[in-house]
Amino acid sequence: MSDSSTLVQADHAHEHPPYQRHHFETMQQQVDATGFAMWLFLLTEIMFFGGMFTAYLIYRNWYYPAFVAASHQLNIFWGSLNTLILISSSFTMAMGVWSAQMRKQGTLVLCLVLTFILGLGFLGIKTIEYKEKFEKHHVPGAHYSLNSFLNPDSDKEAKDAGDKPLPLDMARHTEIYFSLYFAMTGMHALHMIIGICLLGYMIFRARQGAYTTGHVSFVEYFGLYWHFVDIVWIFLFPLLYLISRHQ
Amino acid sequence: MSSATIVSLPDQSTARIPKTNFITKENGLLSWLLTGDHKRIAILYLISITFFFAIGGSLAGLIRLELLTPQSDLMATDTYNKVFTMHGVIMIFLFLVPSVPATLGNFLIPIMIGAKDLALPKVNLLSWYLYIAGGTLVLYTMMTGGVDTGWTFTTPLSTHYVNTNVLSTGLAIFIAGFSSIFTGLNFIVTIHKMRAPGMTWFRLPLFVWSNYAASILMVLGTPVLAIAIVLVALERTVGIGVFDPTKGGDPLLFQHLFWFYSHPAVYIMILPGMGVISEVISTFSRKRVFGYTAVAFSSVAIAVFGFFVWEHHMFIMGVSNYSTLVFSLLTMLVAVPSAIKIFNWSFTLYKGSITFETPMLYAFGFMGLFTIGGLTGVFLAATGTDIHLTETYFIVAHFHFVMVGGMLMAFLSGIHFWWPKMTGRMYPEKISQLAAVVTFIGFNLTFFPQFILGELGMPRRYASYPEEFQILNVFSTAGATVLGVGYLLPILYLTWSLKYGEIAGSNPWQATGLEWQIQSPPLTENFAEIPIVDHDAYDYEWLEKMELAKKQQEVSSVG
Amino acid sequence: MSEHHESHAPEGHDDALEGHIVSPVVYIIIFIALLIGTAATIGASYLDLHEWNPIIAIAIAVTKATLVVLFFMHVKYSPKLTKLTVGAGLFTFLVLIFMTLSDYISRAWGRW
Amino acid sequence: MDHISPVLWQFLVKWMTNFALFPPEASKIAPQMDALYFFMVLVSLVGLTLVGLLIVGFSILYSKKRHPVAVQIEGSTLLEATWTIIPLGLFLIMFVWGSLIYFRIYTPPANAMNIYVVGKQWMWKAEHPGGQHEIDALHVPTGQPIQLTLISQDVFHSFSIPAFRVKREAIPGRYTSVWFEATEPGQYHLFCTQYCGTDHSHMIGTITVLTPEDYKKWLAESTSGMSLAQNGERLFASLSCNACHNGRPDARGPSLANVYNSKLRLANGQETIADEAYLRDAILNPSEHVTQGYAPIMPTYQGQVSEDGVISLVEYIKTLNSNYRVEQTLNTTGLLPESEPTSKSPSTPKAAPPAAKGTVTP
Ligand code: HEA
Ligand code: HEA
Ligand code: HEC
Ligand code: CUA
Ligand SMILES: [Cu+2]
Repeated sequence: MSDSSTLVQADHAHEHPPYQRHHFETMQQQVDATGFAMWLFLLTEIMFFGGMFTAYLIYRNWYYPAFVAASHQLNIFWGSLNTLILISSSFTMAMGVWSAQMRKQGTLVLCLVLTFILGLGFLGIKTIEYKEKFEKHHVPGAHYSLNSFLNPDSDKEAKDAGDKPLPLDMARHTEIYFSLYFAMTGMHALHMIIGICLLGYMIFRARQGAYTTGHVSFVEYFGLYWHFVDIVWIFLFPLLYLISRHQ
Repeated sequence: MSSATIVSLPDQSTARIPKTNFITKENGLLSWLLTGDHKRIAILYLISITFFFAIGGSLAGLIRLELLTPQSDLMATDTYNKVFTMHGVIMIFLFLVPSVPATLGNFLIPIMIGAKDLALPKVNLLSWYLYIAGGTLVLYTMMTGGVDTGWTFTTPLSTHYVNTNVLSTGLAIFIAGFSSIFTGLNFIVTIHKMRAPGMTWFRLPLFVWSNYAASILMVLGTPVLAIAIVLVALERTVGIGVFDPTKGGDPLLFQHLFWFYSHPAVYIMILPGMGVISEVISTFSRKRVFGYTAVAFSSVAIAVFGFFVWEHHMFIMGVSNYSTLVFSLLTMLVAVPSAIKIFNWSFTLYKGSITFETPMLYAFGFMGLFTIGGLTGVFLAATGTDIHLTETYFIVAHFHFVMVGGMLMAFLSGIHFWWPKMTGRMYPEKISQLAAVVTFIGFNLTFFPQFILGELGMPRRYASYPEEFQILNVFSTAGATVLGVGYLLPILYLTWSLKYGEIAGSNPWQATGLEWQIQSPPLTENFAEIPIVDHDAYDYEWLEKMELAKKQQEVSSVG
Repeated sequence: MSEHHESHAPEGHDDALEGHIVSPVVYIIIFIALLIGTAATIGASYLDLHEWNPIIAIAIAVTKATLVVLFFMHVKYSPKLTKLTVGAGLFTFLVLIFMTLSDYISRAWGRW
Repeated sequence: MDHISPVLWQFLVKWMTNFALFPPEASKIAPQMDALYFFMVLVSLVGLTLVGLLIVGFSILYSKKRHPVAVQIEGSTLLEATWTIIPLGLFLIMFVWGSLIYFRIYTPPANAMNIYVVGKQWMWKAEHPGGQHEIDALHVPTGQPIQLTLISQDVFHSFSIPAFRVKREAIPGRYTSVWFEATEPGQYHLFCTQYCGTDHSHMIGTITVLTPEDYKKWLAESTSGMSLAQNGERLFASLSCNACHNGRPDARGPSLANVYNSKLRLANGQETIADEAYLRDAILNPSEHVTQGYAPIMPTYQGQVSEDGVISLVEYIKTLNSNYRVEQTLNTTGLLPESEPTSKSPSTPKAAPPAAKGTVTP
């Protein structure tokens, strides 16, 4: 009757590597499972940002002139530089995963450090940009100022972009633009900060050789996260900075 | 050799609870608080959600007391508003959403698919801690004055026109939301990756299927609620204007985002319960579930279509008339898989060999009450009748029928059904049957009159109401009292049975699931050796063969 | 752009554990493609293409994102399940956006 | 019996005398709505009975006592198809029927008399075209389609009249509308059904349905002297709207004569009907939809006119339509005892034809 028994002995003789958790039958299973879990987590991230993208789409259609004028307040140079930085960091991260897979500890550490520095650079530039908004009272809330949009001539960015004054009611809607700007880039920056903290930890562990013995999952999953954050920015950049530069 | 029961217990004079099991494995509070064992986490969840159910239920009691008389005499209107808000928030986010998945699902899914644990035990524990953090924040909110926006947090009311603790409640829901995301994520990974050899998708018990479907909703829906809450919080603290009509924002956008989660959430709340019903009906009629594939796929269909219908909560709120056509139609479509399930369960009884133990009674209660609740949902899904019925007690009745009459019944059914597995002891049968009947009667007395109230036009969320509605409200309050007793009873006798219940043995119901083939309570690692599955779910013939072959040899003692 | 299998990793079992190893050459090519894409978006936004402006911007962004997903995130070399997962996420994301828009777009209907 | 329990006794008496399953049917749409409702109740009862019979019947027939050994059955495609298709069909009927009623309720007929309703925490203010104001009350005549144009000053409210089977949310920042035609004189409940804060349950009132004669009498008694349009005219001058909108050829703004319900082409190429909602928006957010051929110079009046003021202005602009004034006179003072052809045919649950003049609120 052994063929119909539930509890047939499974072959269970092989050795477990130290990083295999007890409830997994094989290392393969563990890697498959955790990798899949990481992807599912990224799904929740997509939906999390999805809510804000929906809002953005609606208001951009409603208040197009306000969105154009407000986007002219963003600095293309900083924005492009940041895009460059983030893409590079994605590249170094990908190389990091590769080095871990190839068990090259030195390269791995180097790649992680580069990613770390690029991430910090991104945040630094973001801070500069935020500071500028703060000084010009473009942070939504009680101190929000419409000056740049009502009198573009008094404002360097607006003047350079050749903006015409917006009527008061349209100018008011620039606040919605900046709300979305801060909400979206803020959430993005938050993800960067979390990522950088994790990177710090990983550099520490990588130097101890933790990821170059064949168990690359952590680096790989972190890479997925980092690339995801990069993708979000790939969309944020044209949507927020480049709404319409020709006007 | 027919008797009225299928229960077969070991000889009580010799039977013992197995010495080593997941409960006795380690001792001390810390061993529980730091556990990675899905079964222990399930128990932790069970205790915590019962606690919050008691709070939510007590608040329901207050609501019903206040509504005994037309005037708002027991409490001031704003107190009443806080009471029903907290009732809704606690019952939904802290009780019903985690009810079946986090307790029974947590306990059973790994065992049912032949795994030693969920794929991510630490994440599972993290879920529980997040849940507790969320719950603590809700308690904190209650202690510091509560919140009075209704559980739907409609903007701009919640952002600009109340000065109660919207932020702490929002944070609580945000955190509890992540708890639910992680549970769902864990289930999906586990079901995909941890199935025992031979456990193909179409051999999975339907309980696993329905939890799988619910998990999809948790993972994909909940983040949208999270971002909606973040935006509300920013609106309140900074005044960003995204939902503020005076700044050009659209308050309806909030509702789109909120219901994008909260409609799928109602299916998060019902699907796992449907899974319980499949197991129970099959076991107590000794039959394979009629049309297994249809029932399995209908769960997935509900989950997928559940994402397309959220606007039916906003039909009269100023959305485009034309888009209501789409959403109303899709709502009608999503109702069909539920009908399929009900009929498939009914026909599972056909030519079965039916017994009427407590889980089965609750399951019957579920089928009747959910049918009523679901069909009245269709009243609301038809845009024309929704105009009259929306925002009245008709809705209140609708959702209590599906949530309390449906899911809570299913939860109780499941708790009774798997109680012997979880604790190793039987619950007392007679009194629990009584409790099931009391619950059923009390439930109908409480909520049926509310349909009539709603049709008569009594608005929901009213602390006071016109005289002529009093009589039906009195019925409802009387019913709630009966219902309260019906819920108190299980809490009492189940606790009692922990010590004095009969020893259950590994398979008191002669059920086919893998969980019944191991000892009760199970070992920490569930299976001494991972089973190899060679039969479909609900294969009673296989079970008979097994029994014959093994005669008195307990499967669990193999390990 | 050859799929370059390094033979350094141990054979069989463990090979799969470390995932598919993509050659740095591929990474560099993708990196350059991304840079070109970025330049293209910036450039395009200075041209007056009327309603095509946003469409082009989005199209480029989608292309860049696809490259990242396929190569940096290894989806091209991943099992079906991963592809399905990505697809499911994208699908729900689109449901959220377009079903919501279905309300906004048709609000003005009947008022022409 | 009294002495056993007076409370219980009282209660029973009350129950027997007040027992009702449905609110009164006091509008034209009510019987139509109820027809659908009864249909649904019927289907539900049939469905429920079916499920009940199956459960009870099988429980009796196949209880373990009677039927000790179960017969394993896989399923039956035919049966399953049946119980997929029949409910689907029934649900689709409900969908179509329900949508017809929905569109009927939210598509006011051309000849409807417009009453403005402003909701705020926690009261309803109704403004009749003749300038009569009411708080938490609404007087309407029978036999005349009434369109309510609703707006809220703060949060969502919902204007619900169960006896008419109509309900519409009043939302901040945008007009919504609903219409009904009362049939039975009497007093009915008015509820705010959307939860709106502390005194939500006190935001209630009375709808008084009068015969046309009584309504005329009531209008005369409660007149405040100035109609909405007159008030609007005054505002139009005092806000110096006429600096630009004066109809002169060199005027900076378009002439507003006949603008109501006309088709406007906007600068962004879209076309729109200038209904009440549009007029309101044109005053508060002029630069969101600039009329073709004009510069976006009109200042916003947001914060400068109250919601009532906007209503008056809108009503005034409406009277600038040459034929509108005539109609309005007919509607309010003439009060035709016979209803117009559009609102006849009470039993066909069909959406009214797309009203040329009415508002389809988005
Ligand atoms: C567990 C929770 C749960 C479940 C499962 C459902 C299930 C359904 N709900 Fe419900 N609903 C809620 C919880 C739930 N709902 C809550 C909490 C609210 C209020 C939120 C708030 O505002 O606070 C709500 C509100 C709500 C509304 C909004 C009302 C309004 O605000 O105006 C609508 C409208 O369409 C609706 C519809 C439906 C439908 C069509 C189903 C369907 O899925 C039901 C399908 C089931 C059946 C149809 C029964 C089985 C059928 C048969 C046995 C066939 C019978 C035979 C024949 C027809 C021949 N629900
Ligand atoms: C899972 C969800 C759930 C559950 C189980 C319940 C259970 C109950 N609900 Fe609830 N209800 C909601 C979800 C739920 N409700 C929601 C979402 C709302 C909308 C909120 C809003 O509008 O924002 C609502 C609103 C709501 C209203 C409408 C309020 C209003 O609109 O003004 C009413 C009125 O009767 C009501 C009554 C009840 C009753 C009598 C029960 C009974 O079933 C409860 C019975 C239970 C008990 C009586 C407790 C049992 C006793 C114990 C566990 C013993 C322990 C107790 C102590 C030691 C003190 N509920
Ligand atoms: C500075 C000049 C100016 C003033 C003052 C002004 N308007 Fe206008 N108005 C315009 C112009 C120009 C347009 C057309 C462009 C547009 O739609 O914005 C317009 C459009 C409108 C429209 C839309 C009709 C259409 O054909 O597009 C309405 C309604 C309107 N105005 C009402 C008012 C009211 C009411 C006031 C006073 C409270 C007022 N306006 C004050 C200049 C003015
Ligand atoms: Cu106004 Cu409720
Ligand atoms: Cu719903």
